[in-house]
Amino acid sequence: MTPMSGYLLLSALLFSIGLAGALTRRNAILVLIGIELMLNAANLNFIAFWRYGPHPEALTGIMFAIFSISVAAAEAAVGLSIILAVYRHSKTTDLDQMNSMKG
Amino acid sequence: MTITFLLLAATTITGTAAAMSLKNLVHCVLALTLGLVSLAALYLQLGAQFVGFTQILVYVGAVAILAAFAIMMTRSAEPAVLTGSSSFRVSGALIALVVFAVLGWAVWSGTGALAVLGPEPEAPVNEIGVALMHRFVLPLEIIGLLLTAALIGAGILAMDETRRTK
Amino acid sequence: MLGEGILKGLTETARNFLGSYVSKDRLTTIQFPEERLPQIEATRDFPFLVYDGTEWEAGLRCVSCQICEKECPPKCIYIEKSKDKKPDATGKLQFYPTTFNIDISVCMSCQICVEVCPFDAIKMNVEFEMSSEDRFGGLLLRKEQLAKSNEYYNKIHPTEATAVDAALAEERAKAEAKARQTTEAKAATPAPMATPEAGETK
Amino acid sequence: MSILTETPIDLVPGPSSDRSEGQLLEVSMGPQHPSTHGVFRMDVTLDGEKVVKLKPVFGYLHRNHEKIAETESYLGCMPYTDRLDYICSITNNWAYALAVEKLAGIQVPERAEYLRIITGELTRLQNHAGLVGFLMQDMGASGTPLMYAFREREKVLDLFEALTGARMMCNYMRFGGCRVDVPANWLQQAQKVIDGFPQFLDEFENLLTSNEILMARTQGVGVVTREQAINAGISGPMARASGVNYDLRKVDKYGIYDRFSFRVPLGEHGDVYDRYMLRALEMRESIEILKQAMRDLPAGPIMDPNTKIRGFRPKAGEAYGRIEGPKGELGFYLISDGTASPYRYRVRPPSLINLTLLEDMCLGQNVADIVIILGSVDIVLGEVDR
Amino acid sequence: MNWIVRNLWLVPVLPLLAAGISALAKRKSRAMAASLAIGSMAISFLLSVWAFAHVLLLRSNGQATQQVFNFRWFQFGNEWLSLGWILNPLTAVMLVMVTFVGMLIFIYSVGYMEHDDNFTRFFCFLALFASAMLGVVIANNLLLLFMCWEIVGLTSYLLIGFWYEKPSAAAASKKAFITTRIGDLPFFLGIVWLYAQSGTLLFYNNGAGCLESTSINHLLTQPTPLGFCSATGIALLVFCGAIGKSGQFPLHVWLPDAMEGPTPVSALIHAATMVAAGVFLVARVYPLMSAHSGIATELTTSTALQAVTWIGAITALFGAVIAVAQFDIKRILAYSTVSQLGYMMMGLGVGGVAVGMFHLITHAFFKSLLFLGAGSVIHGCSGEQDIRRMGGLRKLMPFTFATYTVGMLALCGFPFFFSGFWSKDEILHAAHSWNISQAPYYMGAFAALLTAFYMSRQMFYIFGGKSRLTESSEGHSHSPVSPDHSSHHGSNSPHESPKVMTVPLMLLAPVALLLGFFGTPAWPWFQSFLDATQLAVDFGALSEGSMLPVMLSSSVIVLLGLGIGWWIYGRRPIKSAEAPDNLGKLSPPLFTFLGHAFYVDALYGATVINLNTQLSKISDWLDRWIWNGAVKTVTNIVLGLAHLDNFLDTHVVNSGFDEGCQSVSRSGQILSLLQAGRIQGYLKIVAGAGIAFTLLLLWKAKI
Amino acid sequence: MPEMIDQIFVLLKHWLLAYVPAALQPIVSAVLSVVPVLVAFPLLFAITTVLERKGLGRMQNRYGPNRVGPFGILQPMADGIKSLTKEDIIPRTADQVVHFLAPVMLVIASFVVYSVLPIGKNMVLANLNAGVLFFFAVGSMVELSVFMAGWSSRSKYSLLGAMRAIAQMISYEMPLVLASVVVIMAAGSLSTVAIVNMQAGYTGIWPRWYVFTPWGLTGFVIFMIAATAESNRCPFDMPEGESEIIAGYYIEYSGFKFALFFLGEYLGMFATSAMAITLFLGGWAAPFSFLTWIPSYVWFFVKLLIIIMAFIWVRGTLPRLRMDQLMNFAWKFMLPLSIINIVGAGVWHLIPAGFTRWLIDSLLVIVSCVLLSRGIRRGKSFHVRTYRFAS
Repeated sequence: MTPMSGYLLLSALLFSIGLAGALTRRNAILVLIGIELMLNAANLNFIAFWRYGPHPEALTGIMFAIFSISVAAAEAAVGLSIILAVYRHSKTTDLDQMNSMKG
Repeated sequence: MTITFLLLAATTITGTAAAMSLKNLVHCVLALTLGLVSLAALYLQLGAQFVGFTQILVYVGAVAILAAFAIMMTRSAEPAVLTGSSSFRVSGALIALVVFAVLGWAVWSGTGALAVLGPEPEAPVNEIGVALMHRFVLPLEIIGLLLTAALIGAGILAMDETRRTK
Repeated sequence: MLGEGILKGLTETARNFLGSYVSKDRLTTIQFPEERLPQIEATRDFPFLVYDGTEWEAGLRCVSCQICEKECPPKCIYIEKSKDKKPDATGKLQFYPTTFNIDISVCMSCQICVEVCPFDAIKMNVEFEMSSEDRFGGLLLRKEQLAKSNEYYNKIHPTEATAVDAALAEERAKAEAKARQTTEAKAATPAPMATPEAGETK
Repeated sequence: MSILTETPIDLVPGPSSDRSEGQLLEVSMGPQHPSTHGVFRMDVTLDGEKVVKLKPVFGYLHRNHEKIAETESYLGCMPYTDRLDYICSITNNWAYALAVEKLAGIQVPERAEYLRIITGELTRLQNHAGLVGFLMQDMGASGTPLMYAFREREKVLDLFEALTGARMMCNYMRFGGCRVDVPANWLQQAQKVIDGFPQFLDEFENLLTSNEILMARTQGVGVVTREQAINAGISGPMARASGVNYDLRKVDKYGIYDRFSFRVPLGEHGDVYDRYMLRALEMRESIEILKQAMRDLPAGPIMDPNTKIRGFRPKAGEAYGRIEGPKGELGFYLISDGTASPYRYRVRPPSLINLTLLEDMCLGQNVADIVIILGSVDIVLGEVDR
Repeated sequence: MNWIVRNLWLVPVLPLLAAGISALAKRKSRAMAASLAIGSMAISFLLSVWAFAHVLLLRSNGQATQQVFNFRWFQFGNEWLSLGWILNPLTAVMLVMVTFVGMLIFIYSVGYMEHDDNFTRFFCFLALFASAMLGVVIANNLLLLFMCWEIVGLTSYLLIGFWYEKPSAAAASKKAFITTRIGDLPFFLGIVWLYAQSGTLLFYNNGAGCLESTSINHLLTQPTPLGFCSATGIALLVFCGAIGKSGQFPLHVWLPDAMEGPTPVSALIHAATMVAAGVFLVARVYPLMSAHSGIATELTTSTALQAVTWIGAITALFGAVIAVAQFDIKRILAYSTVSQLGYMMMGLGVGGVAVGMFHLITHAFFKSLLFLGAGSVIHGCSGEQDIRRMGGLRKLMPFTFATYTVGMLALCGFPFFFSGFWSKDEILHAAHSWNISQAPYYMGAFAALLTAFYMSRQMFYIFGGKSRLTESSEGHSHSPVSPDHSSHHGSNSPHESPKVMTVPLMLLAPVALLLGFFGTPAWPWFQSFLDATQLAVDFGALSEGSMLPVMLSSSVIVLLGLGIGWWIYGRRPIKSAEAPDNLGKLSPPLFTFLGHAFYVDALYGATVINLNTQLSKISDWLDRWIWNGAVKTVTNIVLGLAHLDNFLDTHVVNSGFDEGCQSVSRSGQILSLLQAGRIQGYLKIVAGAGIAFTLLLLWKAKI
Repeated sequence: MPEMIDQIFVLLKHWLLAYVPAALQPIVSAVLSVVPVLVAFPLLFAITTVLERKGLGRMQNRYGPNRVGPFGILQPMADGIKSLTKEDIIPRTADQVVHFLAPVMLVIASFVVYSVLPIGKNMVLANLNAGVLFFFAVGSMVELSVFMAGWSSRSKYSLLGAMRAIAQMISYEMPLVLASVVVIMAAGSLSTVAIVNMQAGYTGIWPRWYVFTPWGLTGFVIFMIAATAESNRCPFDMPEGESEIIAGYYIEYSGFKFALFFLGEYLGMFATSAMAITLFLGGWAAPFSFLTWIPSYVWFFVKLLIIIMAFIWVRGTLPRLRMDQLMNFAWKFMLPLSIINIVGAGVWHLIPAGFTRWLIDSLLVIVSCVLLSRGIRRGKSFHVRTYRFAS
C-alpha cells in the first residue's frame, strides 16, 4: 500500500512544478495554470489527509477539496477574463511587457 | 508503493511538467489536461470518487477549455508569439527547487504518525450532499455567492469595452 | 406558442416519408440502368448525319455546303469539301464531305446546324451514353461515327422524320417532274446544281 | 467598402481606432465553398462571427460572352443566351429575341406570344421553386425542401424537354416566334403540372413558412431598404421585396402581358424572409397567368413568315429589349451595323446588379447570414460573370 | 398549530415577491407593478384578517392567544440561529392596520403618481416597504426584526429621495437615513448585548425566549458598571432605536424633512406605519422595558419606562408647539405626527402596551386620512403646499373637505365621536394617574390644546375664506421640478381629485370616526384584547375615579383649542397670502422661533456638525503643522546631515569610497527589482517567505 | 424461461469465467464485459448510418442507398472500406500530433461513457456510485478533442467551427445537467443502476417512468434538445454547418480519421440518448407490464432506435439556427426552464400525491414555457407576415 508520504511528496512536487511554471513562464495564461496546479497540489493533500486521517467518515477533506475546486474554477474564470481584458488593452499576454498600470 | 500509484504519479508529473515547460501554449493546456486527469485518477484511487469526477468535470470540462479559449482569443498560440520563459528563468526554477526540497524534507521527516491506512472509507454521494446541506451549509452558500460574483465579474470583464461603456 | 411551425413541418415530412412508400407521384426517382424514362421524342443531344439507303458512305445526304460549319455557334463542326462529285442517293452528282468531324466536347447541342441545313442532312441524336476514356479522340466524332441511317432517324424522331421524308419526297417528285419537263422540252441544258431552298421544311 | 453604406466602419486599424485589430479574422469564402452558388468568392473580414467587411470577387466563370457575340450571327447568339442564367434559359431567349425583334421590327404571331408566356412562366415557377430550395439548403435544411422543389422542377423540365428537346438549354425562341410548336398531348401534360403545382406550394409553405427557425433566421436579416434598392438599380423579386413596385410585366406590358390579370406582391421589410415569401407568392401568381394562357391559347402560326433564319441582317440601328426575368430585369442591348453579326452586344444581367448590394446587406451580420443573404439574392454565376 | 400560524410568513413575503417582480419589470409595465403591489397587499390583508380572526377565535375559546413558530436557519459553530414569527394580539392588530392602510394608500398612489415616470419603481419600493414593515410586525426574533427594521429604513430613504433630482429631497433622504442610523447604532448594541446576556434573540420560545421570565430575570440580576441592571441598559439602548425611527425628541429632525417624499409615502411611512415601528418596538419588547429590578412591586415603573415617558411627553409638547407656526401643509402634519408619536410613547410609558398601541392604531387611520387628504389638496392645487396660498377649498373639494374634517377632529380628539378622543383620553388618564410625576399629564394636556389649535388653524387656512391660489402663481416661484404636481390638468384652478384618490379617503374616514369605540373605558375591548384580560361592558368605568374629570377636562381643552383657532383665524378670512400670520402678529420673534422649529436643526448644525467640522479642522491643523512640522524638522535635520555627509564624502573621503558607493547603488538597483511591478517577482518573494515559514515550523517541531 | 433469455449474456459470462483460472478472472471478466459494448455500438453506428440515409431519403422522396447489398444494408461496409482506403491528408502546417490525437481521443471518450450505461438488467460495465457525474465528466472530454481538432488543423474554418462547437457544447451542457438533476432528486442517487431500479415497477400496466410526470416530461424534452445540441445534430449543427463553415472543425480531416470523427459523433449521440433513456424512460424496462417477457436489452435498443429515429426525423425537417440564436435559446430559454423545472420537481416532492401536484407542476412548467418563449421572441418579434399587392 502506498504510504501517505508518497502522496505528500507527489503533492509537493506538483506544487513545485506549478510554482516553477508560475515563476518562469512569461505568458499570463501559463502563470494562471501554474497557480491552478498549486491549488491542485493542495487538493491532493486534502484528499490524502482525509484518507489517511483518523476520521475519514467526517468527509472534511473531501468537502475542502470540493470547495477548493469551486474556488479554483471561479479563479480561473475571473483570471482568464482579466487576461482577456488586459490583452485588449495592451495586445500582449506577456507578463514582461505588462508592467504598466496605465490602460 | 503500488504500481498504479507510481504510474499515475508519473503521468501526473509528466503532464504537469510538460504543461509548465512546453513552448506551444495549446500543447501546454493539453498536457495540463493529461496531468489533471491522472490526478483525478489518484483521487479515485484514494476512494474519493465524487471529487475525482468533479475534478474532471471542472478542470477538463471548464478550466482547460477556458484556458484554450483564452489562448485562442489572445492569439498566444501563433508561432510569432510563442513565448519562452521569462527573465526569472534561473531564479524561479531555483526557488521552486528549494521549495520542493523544503517541503520534501518536511514530508519526509514528519508523517510517521499518519502512515497507517485505515479501512476504505465510505464517501457515498448522498452523504456528501447531506453534509453539504447541514454541516457545510454556510461555506456552501459562501461558495455559491463567490461563484455568482465570479460569473458576473468574469462576464463584465470579458465584455467588449465599447459595449460596456455604452 | 413557440414550436407550432416546427411541428407543422414535422408533420409534413412525416407525410412525405409515408407517402414515398405509397404514392408513385412522390417517389419520382428512376433507377437508371434498370429502369429508363420513356423516350421523349423531341429530345436532342448531339448531331448526326443522315444517310439514305443502306450504304452509309454513298447515301449521305450531306453535300458539304458548309453552311452548318459556318453557322455553328461554338464552331465544333469541321468539314472538308470533296474536290470531286459523287452521285447521292437519288443518283444526282453532288459534292460530298471528305471529312466531317464534330467535336462533341465543344458542341452545345443547340441544333442550329439542323435548322440551317437545307438538305435535312444533319439531325439531332438521342444517344447520351458516350463516356469515353479517350479525352480527345473519344469525343471527336468522325464521319463514320456520325452517319446514321434514315431508319434510325425515323425510329428516334418519328413525327419529325415522317414530315422530313414527305417533304423530301415531294421535293424529289417536284425535281423529277421538273427534270422530266426539261428533258421533254429538250432544252438540253444541264440541270442546275442548286436545288431549291428547303430551309423551313416543317 | 460600398458607396451606399452611409457610415462606414473604420476598417483601417489606426492608432485612433480603439478596435483591436488582433480580433479580426479574414476568411475567404469561396470560390470552392458549398454555398456560393457557383464559383464566387467573398473575402470576408470577421470580428468574431460578425462581418465587418465583405469584398465580393467574381469573374471565375467569365466566358467572353459579349465579345463572342460580336463574331456570331444573330441566330448563333441565341444558344449562348441559354448559358447566361442556365436555370431559366427560356426567358433569356425571350429577352434576346425581343431585342432583335425590336431591332429588326419583326411581328410575333399570337400563338407564339402565348407559347412564350406559357414557357416563360413555367420557367419562373421552376426557378423560384429551386431558389427557395437552395435557400433552405443554405440554411442547413438537410436538402428536404430542395428535394421537394426539385421534384416539381423535374416535372417542368420534362415539359421543356418534350417541347424544346432539352431540359435546360432550351434554345426555344426565334426572332419572330418560337422554334417549334407544341407536340401532341403537351398541353394536357402542362395542364396537369400546372394544376398540381398549387398543392406542392401548399406543402412547401406548410413545411417552411411558419417555421420558427426559418423566421428567426431570415426576418430582419439582410435588409435592403426601398431607397437602397432603387439607388442600386435592383430589380425583380428582390426589389419588390423591398417595396419597390416595379414589374416589367406591368410596366412594359411586353408581349401580351396586358391581357392577363395577375397581381404583383410587394414586401415591406426587404429582408430575406420577404424575398423568400415574395417568391412563394409570385409562384402562385404565375400559376394564375398560366391558367389563363392555357385557356386562351389560340391556333395559328408560330413564326413570322417573313423572318429569315439564315442570312439574317437587320438594318443598322440599336435596340434594347428587356423582360421581367425570374431574377429581375433582364435586358439585351444591341447595335447593328447592318452586317450579319451584332456590332455591339451587351447584357444587363439581373444577377450581377442585384448582387451589388451584397456588402451592404451583410455588414454587421453573422457568417451564417452571409450565406442566406447570398442565397436570397438569387444569382447564377453564369449570368454574373458572363 | 393552525395553518395561518405556520404560514404567517406569507404576509410579508407576498409584497416582497411583488417588489421583486416589479423590480425586474420594465419601466413601462406600470399596470403590472401597481396591480402586483395592490394585489399582494390585498392578499396580505386577507391573510391578516384571517390571522386576526384566528386570534379572536383563540381568545373566544379561552386559549392562549400567543402562538409562535420558530425554525432553525443555519448553524454557526455549535449554535443554531433560529428565526421565527409570532402571532399574538399585538401582531394581529398591527398586521391588519398595516395591510389595510397600506392597501388603501397603494390604491391612492395609483392616482397620485399617475403621471410620474418612475411609477414602477415607486410601487416596487412601496411593496418592499410594506413587506419589511410586515416583517417587523411578525418577527419573533430581534435580529429578524432588526433586519426588517433596516430594510424599512432603507425603503424610507429610497422613498423620501424618490424625486432624487430635487436637491432638497436628496438631502432629506440622507438626513432621514443618517439620523435613524444614529438611533440604530445603540439599538444594535442593545441587540448584541442582549444576545451576549441571554444567548437567544427569539422573543418567545416556550420559556426560552429572551422576553420570557427566565431570561428577564436573568437579565435583571446582571449588574452593569453604571449601577443599573443590564435589562435597563438593554431596554434603553433598544429604545434609542425607537427614538430614531419614531422621531422622538432629539432625533425628530428628520421627520418633517421627510415630507419631501411623495405624499402617499408621507402618509404610509411617516404617519401610519414606519414611524409607528418605534412605538411598536417598545410595545414588542415591553416585558424587557418594564422589567423591575428584583424586589420592586408591580406599581413602580422601571427606569426604562420612565425614560420612555419623559421622552414621549417632551416630544408631544415639542412637536405640537412647533406645528403651530408652520405654513407647509405637510410640515404641520409632520410635526403633528411627531407630537402624536410622543403621545404614544408617553402612553406606553405610563399606561402600558394597550394604551400606547390604541393610540397608534387610531392615529394610523386618522393621520393617513389627513395625509391623503393633504395629498388630495396638494394634487388639487397643482402642487401647492403652502397653506397661505390655498383657501376656499371647501366648495371646490367637498369630499376632501369632509374627510379632512373628520381626520382633523379625530386628531384633535373631539369629544365622544372621534377615535382620537378615546385613545388620547386613555393616555391622558394614564398619565394623570402616573405615580412618578404629574408633569407628563400637564404637558400632554397642553399639547392637546395646541393640537386642536393648530389643526383648526390649518383648516381655516386651507378650506376657509377665498382661494388665494391664483394670485400667487406668478409671484412665487416653486422648485423647478414641481414634485407633487400634475401639470397635465392645464387649468390652475383647484379641483377635486379623481375617484381613485377620494375613495380611499372615504373608506378611511368612517374608520377614523368609529375606531375609538373599540377602546372606550366603558367597553375596553381593545385593551383587553391586547392584554388578554376579560372584557366587560361597564359604563360605570366612565365615572370611576379620575376618569370623568380627565375626560371632561380634555374635552374642554379640545374645545378651547378649537375656539382659539376660530378666534384667531376663522373669525375673519385670511386676506392674502402675503399677509402676516394672525398669531405671528402677537409676537413675531417667538413665532419665527417656532417657525424654525426651535432652531433644532440650526442647533445641531451649530453643535454636532460644527463640532465635527472643528474637529476635522483641528485634525487638519495638527496634521499640517504638528506632525508635518515634526516630519519636516526631522527631514531638515537629516538633510543637514546629508549635506554634511555630502561634504565629507566629496571633499574628505573623495575617491576612497567611490567604489563602495557604486556597489551600494548597484545593490540598490537589484533590491529595487523587488518592486519591479512584476507579478512573478512578488510571487518569488511569497515563495521565499513560504520556504522560511516552513523551515521555521520544522525547526520548531524539531525542538 | 424469459428470465433465462433476459440474463443469457450474464449467465454466459459467468459460465465462461468458470473455465478461467481465478487469478485471471478479473481481467477476463472485464474483457468479456467490454468487448460486447465495443462491438455492439459500432454495429449500431453502422446500422444508424444506413438508417439515417434511407430515412432522410424517404423523407425527401428518394430511395436512399440501395445498391450495396440487399436494400443497401451493406452500405456502411462500403463506406468503411472507402474511408479506410482513402488518402489520409494532413495539412502541412497542421500540428501533426494533436491532429492525430483529436479523433482518437473523441472516440475513446465516447466509448468510456458507455461504462455506466445499463444496457440490460444486470448488464452494466461499472455500477459507479457517481455514475451520472462520471457520464458528464467524461462527456466533457469531447469538447477538448473538438478543440484539438479545430486548432490543430490550422484552418480558419476549422477554428471557427471549433469555437462554435465548444461554445455550444458548454452552453448546452448546463441544461443537460440541470435537466438530469430532477431525476437525481427523485431517485436520490447518482448511480445509473439505482435510477433505473427506481423506475422499475408498474402502476397497473403503466410503467413508473419519470417521463410520465410533468417535471420528468419537461426534463426529458430539455434533455433531448440539449442532447441534440451536444451531439451537433440538426437543427443545432452549427459547428459543422456545411453551408457556412463547410464542415467545421473536421474540415481538414479525411480518410479514416474523418470516419473516426463520424463514429465519435454518433457514439456521443447514442450515449446521450441512452442516458436519456436511463434517466427518463426507465432504462431497459418494458413499457407495459405484460411485455416484460421480452428481454431487457431488447427494450433498451428499441428505445434507443426510436430516439435515433426522432433525431433523423428532426434532421430531415428543420433548417439550422444561427449561432447567436442558439446561444440565446440556451441561456434565455433552456437554462431558466430547467431551473424552474428543478423547482417544480421540488414542489412535486413537497406536495402529497394527488391531482393538486399534477396541476401545480404542469401549470408551472407551461406558464414558464410560454413566458420564456415570449421572452426569446421579444425584440425580434418574428411572425408570419401578410403581404400587400400592388394595385
